[in-house]
Amino acid sequence: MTTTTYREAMRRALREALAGDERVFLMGEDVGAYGGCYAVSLGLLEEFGPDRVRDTPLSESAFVGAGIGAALAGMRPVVEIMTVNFSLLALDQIVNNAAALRYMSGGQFHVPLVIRMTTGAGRQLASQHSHSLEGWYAHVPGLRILAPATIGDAYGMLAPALDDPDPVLIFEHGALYGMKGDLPDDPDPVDLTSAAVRRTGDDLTIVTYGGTLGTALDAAERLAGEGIGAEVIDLRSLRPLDMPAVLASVGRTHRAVVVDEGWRSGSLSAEVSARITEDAFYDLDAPVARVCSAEVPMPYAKHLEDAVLPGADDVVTAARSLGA
Amino acid sequence: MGAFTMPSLGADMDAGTVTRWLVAPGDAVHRGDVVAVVDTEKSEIEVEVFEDGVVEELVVPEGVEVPVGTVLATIAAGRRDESGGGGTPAPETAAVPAPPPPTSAPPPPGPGVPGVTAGAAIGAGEGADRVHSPVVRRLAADLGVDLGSVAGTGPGGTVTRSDVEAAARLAPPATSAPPAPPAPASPPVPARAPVPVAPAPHAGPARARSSPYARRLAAGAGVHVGALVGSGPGGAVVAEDVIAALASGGAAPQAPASPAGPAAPPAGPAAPVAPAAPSTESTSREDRAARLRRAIGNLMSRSKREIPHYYLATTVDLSSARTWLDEVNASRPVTDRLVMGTLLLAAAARAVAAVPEVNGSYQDGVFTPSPSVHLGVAISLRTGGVLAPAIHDADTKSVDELMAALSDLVKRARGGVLRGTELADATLTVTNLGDLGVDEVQGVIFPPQVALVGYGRVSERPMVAGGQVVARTAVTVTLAADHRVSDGHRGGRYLAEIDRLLQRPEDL
Amino acid sequence: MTGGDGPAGGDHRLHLLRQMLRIRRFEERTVELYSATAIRGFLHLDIGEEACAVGVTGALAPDDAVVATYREHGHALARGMTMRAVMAELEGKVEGVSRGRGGSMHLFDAATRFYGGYAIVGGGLPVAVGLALADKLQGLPRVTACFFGDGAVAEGEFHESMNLAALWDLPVLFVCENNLYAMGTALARAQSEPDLAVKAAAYRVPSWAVDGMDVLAVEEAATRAVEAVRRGGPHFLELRTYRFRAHSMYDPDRYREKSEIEAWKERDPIPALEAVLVADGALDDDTLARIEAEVAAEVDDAVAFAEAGTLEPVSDVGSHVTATPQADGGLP
Amino acid sequence: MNADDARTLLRTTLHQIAPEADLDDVGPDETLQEALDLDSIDVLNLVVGLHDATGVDIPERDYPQLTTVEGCVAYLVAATGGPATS
Repeated sequence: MTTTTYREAMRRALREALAGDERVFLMGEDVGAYGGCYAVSLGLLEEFGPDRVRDTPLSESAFVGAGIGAALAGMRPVVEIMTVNFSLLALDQIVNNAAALRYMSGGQFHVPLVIRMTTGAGRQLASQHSHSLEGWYAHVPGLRILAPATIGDAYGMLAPALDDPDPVLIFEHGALYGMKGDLPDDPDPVDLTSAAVRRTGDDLTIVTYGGTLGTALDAAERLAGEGIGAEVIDLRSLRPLDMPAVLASVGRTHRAVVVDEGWRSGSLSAEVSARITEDAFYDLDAPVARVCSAEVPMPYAKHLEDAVLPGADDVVTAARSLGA
Repeated sequence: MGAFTMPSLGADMDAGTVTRWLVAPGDAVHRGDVVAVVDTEKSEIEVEVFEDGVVEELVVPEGVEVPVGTVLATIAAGRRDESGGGGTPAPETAAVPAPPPPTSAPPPPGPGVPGVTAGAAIGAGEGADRVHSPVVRRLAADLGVDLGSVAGTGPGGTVTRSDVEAAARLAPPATSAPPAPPAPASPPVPARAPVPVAPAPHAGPARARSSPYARRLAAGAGVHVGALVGSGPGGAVVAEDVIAALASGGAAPQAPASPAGPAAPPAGPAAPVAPAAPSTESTSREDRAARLRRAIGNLMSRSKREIPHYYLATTVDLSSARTWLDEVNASRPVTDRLVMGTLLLAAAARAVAAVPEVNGSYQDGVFTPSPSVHLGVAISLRTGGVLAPAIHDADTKSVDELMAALSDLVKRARGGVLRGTELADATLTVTNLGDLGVDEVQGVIFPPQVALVGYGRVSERPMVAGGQVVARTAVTVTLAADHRVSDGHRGGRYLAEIDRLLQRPEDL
Repeated sequence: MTGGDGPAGGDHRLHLLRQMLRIRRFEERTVELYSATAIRGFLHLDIGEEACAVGVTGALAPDDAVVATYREHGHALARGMTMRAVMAELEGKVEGVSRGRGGSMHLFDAATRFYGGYAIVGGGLPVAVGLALADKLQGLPRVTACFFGDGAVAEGEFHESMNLAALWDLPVLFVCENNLYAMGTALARAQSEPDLAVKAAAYRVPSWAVDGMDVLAVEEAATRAVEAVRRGGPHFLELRTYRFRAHSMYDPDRYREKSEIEAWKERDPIPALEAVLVADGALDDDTLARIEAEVAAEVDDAVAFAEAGTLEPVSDVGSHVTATPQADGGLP
Repeated sequence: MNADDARTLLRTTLHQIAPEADLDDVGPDETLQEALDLDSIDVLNLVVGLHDATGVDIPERDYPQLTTVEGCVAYLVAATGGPATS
């Protein structure tokens, strides 16, 4: 057992992947000499050289597309995009090519590509570096969308993602990189298909992922003080969704709050909420509640940013409103 | 001879107009020649011919719009005719079936109204199981309309809002309220808001908001949520309210024809068992026991009406069980002791493994076996009535766990604090009337379950063992089971399995 | 590859002629099938541009890769996909090269390393760069030929991809089939610098403009370019060509003068090559008639094959989204 | 514990098990189980309740002594050592 950070856990996973498989290479803006915008790849250039830790020009479409081409031809590229906002420049490659190639080739080709990017707010980066757009990607068949919320998942998701024969997008919440915690020396592999129950409870199910897991756990702790047992489910995979886990929990608790840092309209929380309503309607003893970010581009000022983001208070209030 | 037809130049082109013929009868044409200009919704486009030959007749004059595929001209003596090659789509005859214009195409099957589960059988016939959308159910409740009597005009015979509104105008339900105002002079157009729809025509309180889960529980127990006072958000009736009402006998029975959630067994045609509007003043003042009695009556009536019961009985020697139980209890403090009823429950639960068709639910014409055994235990309330809450996963519990569960359940059933799932999801029920001194039970199945196990009095009886008549401790076990799901042979096998299990109580 | 060079064989030019004829006759039949609704969706024809596909693919080795656009019937046939499988694809049959999932715009074939028709203009270029990157990283002496039109040169992906390929010295042959129109927009109305080879040269990529109506010139230029690419670094070929038909089937072609089209038809690559061969004594009427008859039979056979093909069961519509079916996949 | 204590204990214990039952309705020699409609679980809960209040471990073989009100009172008085020692 080692005490480490989310960032170092991710780096350890990258280092092991690069060391363990000649086909793996890391590519992106400033992943090499700079050490990664969030210092995730610090030191890897020195260790593995410029062919395998490859700095790219500022051309998201080209280097994401190049990752797709390299994956088609047998490599296992890991492409880093600085933030989810920048990934919009590569949307054509991700949605029109990576997600569709297997299907439109009738199964002849596949794209074993991993794309990592930072998502989320909380660092006063304002309206072009702070959004949570992973829910958009979760809309697209052909992609697997992951959101590691713990140090164990930060480390443990990369290897199975590289083993996946299809494109995998990993969304790392920017506020988590400095999070400290323990990582076993030989951690168990992560099952990419299943949600994780991070806390058990009988009165209420809180469904969340990524950066808001901590928010949900804080809220659950406070609810426990009021005698309300909240179960906290970390989705981990936003596509496919492990709805059986969510439905089983709601089947016991009869109440659900979905916490999502994305905007509420047309969001992942909307999808989770709709599916609960579709498949567990007659288990519900109250409407599904959602706690999301305010529908504004992210403001810069700290007090405004705090007000916009979902907080534990909001989750507690939502839980109480359900009569839990 | 070949036919030159109106070409399709795109999936969005359904028809076209020849604005100009570039050829005339007698002209020689070659494959690829442009022969006409066609006006489509998008623009004018030159169209070409696909064979060699001589234009025989221009069938469609300039300026007439025709559907794609319509023969525009006939062409004689094409070169391609001689080849007889396969695969050419140019037909020999002019009988190219012109696709009908899109307006005459039948409408695609409707996707169904929201709230109708895909694949649900929807029929308008009497006794058919119909699923209604939440909005329709709510409207029907508000207007006091019995959905079972409304003919649906929606997709697949579903009842629409208009149907409900029309029904409310035409036949207001009999109530103690003053009659609805006279209908407007205009005919009852199945209408929109301006038509003055009478306010909810019953005098009772407005229909209570209720959670889906509460409705499911209530429907399963034959209770009308409208008669309950809600304690949930916005005064909604939530599961706790239903459970509290059931435990205290404070729930009015549900009108038998009212539709309910999917957990509710199919409602039959309206039967004159209960008043149509149970949430009236008189109902709310009814004696609690009488109300619970009526709820049970409704449920049992439905059971006897719908389930073809068959009955089996066998007598089981409990000597080994009695000896084992005495030995165990002698060595235990009073708080850890077991009662014989626990062993009987354990045997009923475990025997399901051999005959799974006694455990599950029958709904919408389909038996769904349950992967778990949630054993309903019929508990009589001394104020009258009976509840059958479930011990979850009874087949995997040890005898001690069952004892604890049973003891807990009995206490809570009488104290009125049962959990919702306990009342809603039993998969097989056991009733033990032996404490009352009866010899055997011929039970009535709790729908949508498919079997009920009855235990009579545990007593000393003369039995034949080793050719001698001896006194043995014994019990008569009965099975009431649903003939739509199982038959006597399998039912008998189930009872034999209970017997076998009770001969080895230490293994239970 | 279908069809040899016949009795007059030995003359490689007859092979080129046959390939162009196969594409021309195949596409002419698709017009007919489209009009009769057997083929649907968008259908973009290569007629007039056959020399580009035939000349460039003729210069490639079997394990080189091809990335193409939505106007790729010619490239697919020239590269070696069977006419049967391409026609079946156009008719949406499971025997099609992409199981009927792709249609005219998305032909794929692993056997010939044909990485597909891309229907977003410019979208194939970054993929081609990545295929070449993988070859370079693995030390494989392979070339990726990437076809695109003049319209793609206006897209950011063209510039990003040229830059990346040049920067990393990747073995990509960029082939711009300049037919002068991006759908209905003339080149001069879309490009500040209409000489595309000059644009490409700005990335320090060796760039040549070639007569795209002359299959022999195209093949020669492509052969030299492929050799250079195999030695290292990308090259750019601008093939100056013309499509005789509209952009796609439902296109009134209002943006071009009839006279312009007729003028280009005078330079039709097929009669042009026939004339050269006849002048050399390499082709006579009988041989041409025989080739035409063989091609016609192949087209008939392909149509029969496609029409006898099977429709994939609707229940399988969710397969091949991902390797392992996701619960979200399939029919609603 | 004297007889009054025992009677009070029996009354309160029974009330927990069967709130609607009234001990006054039960004649001195009537069987509790029949008069109050107790099932075997109720009987066991009654024994457990008496045990919890007195600490007396009541073996099953003594159950027949508990079938009537008077039997219960006598048993409890005897088992707790009688009135004098309280």
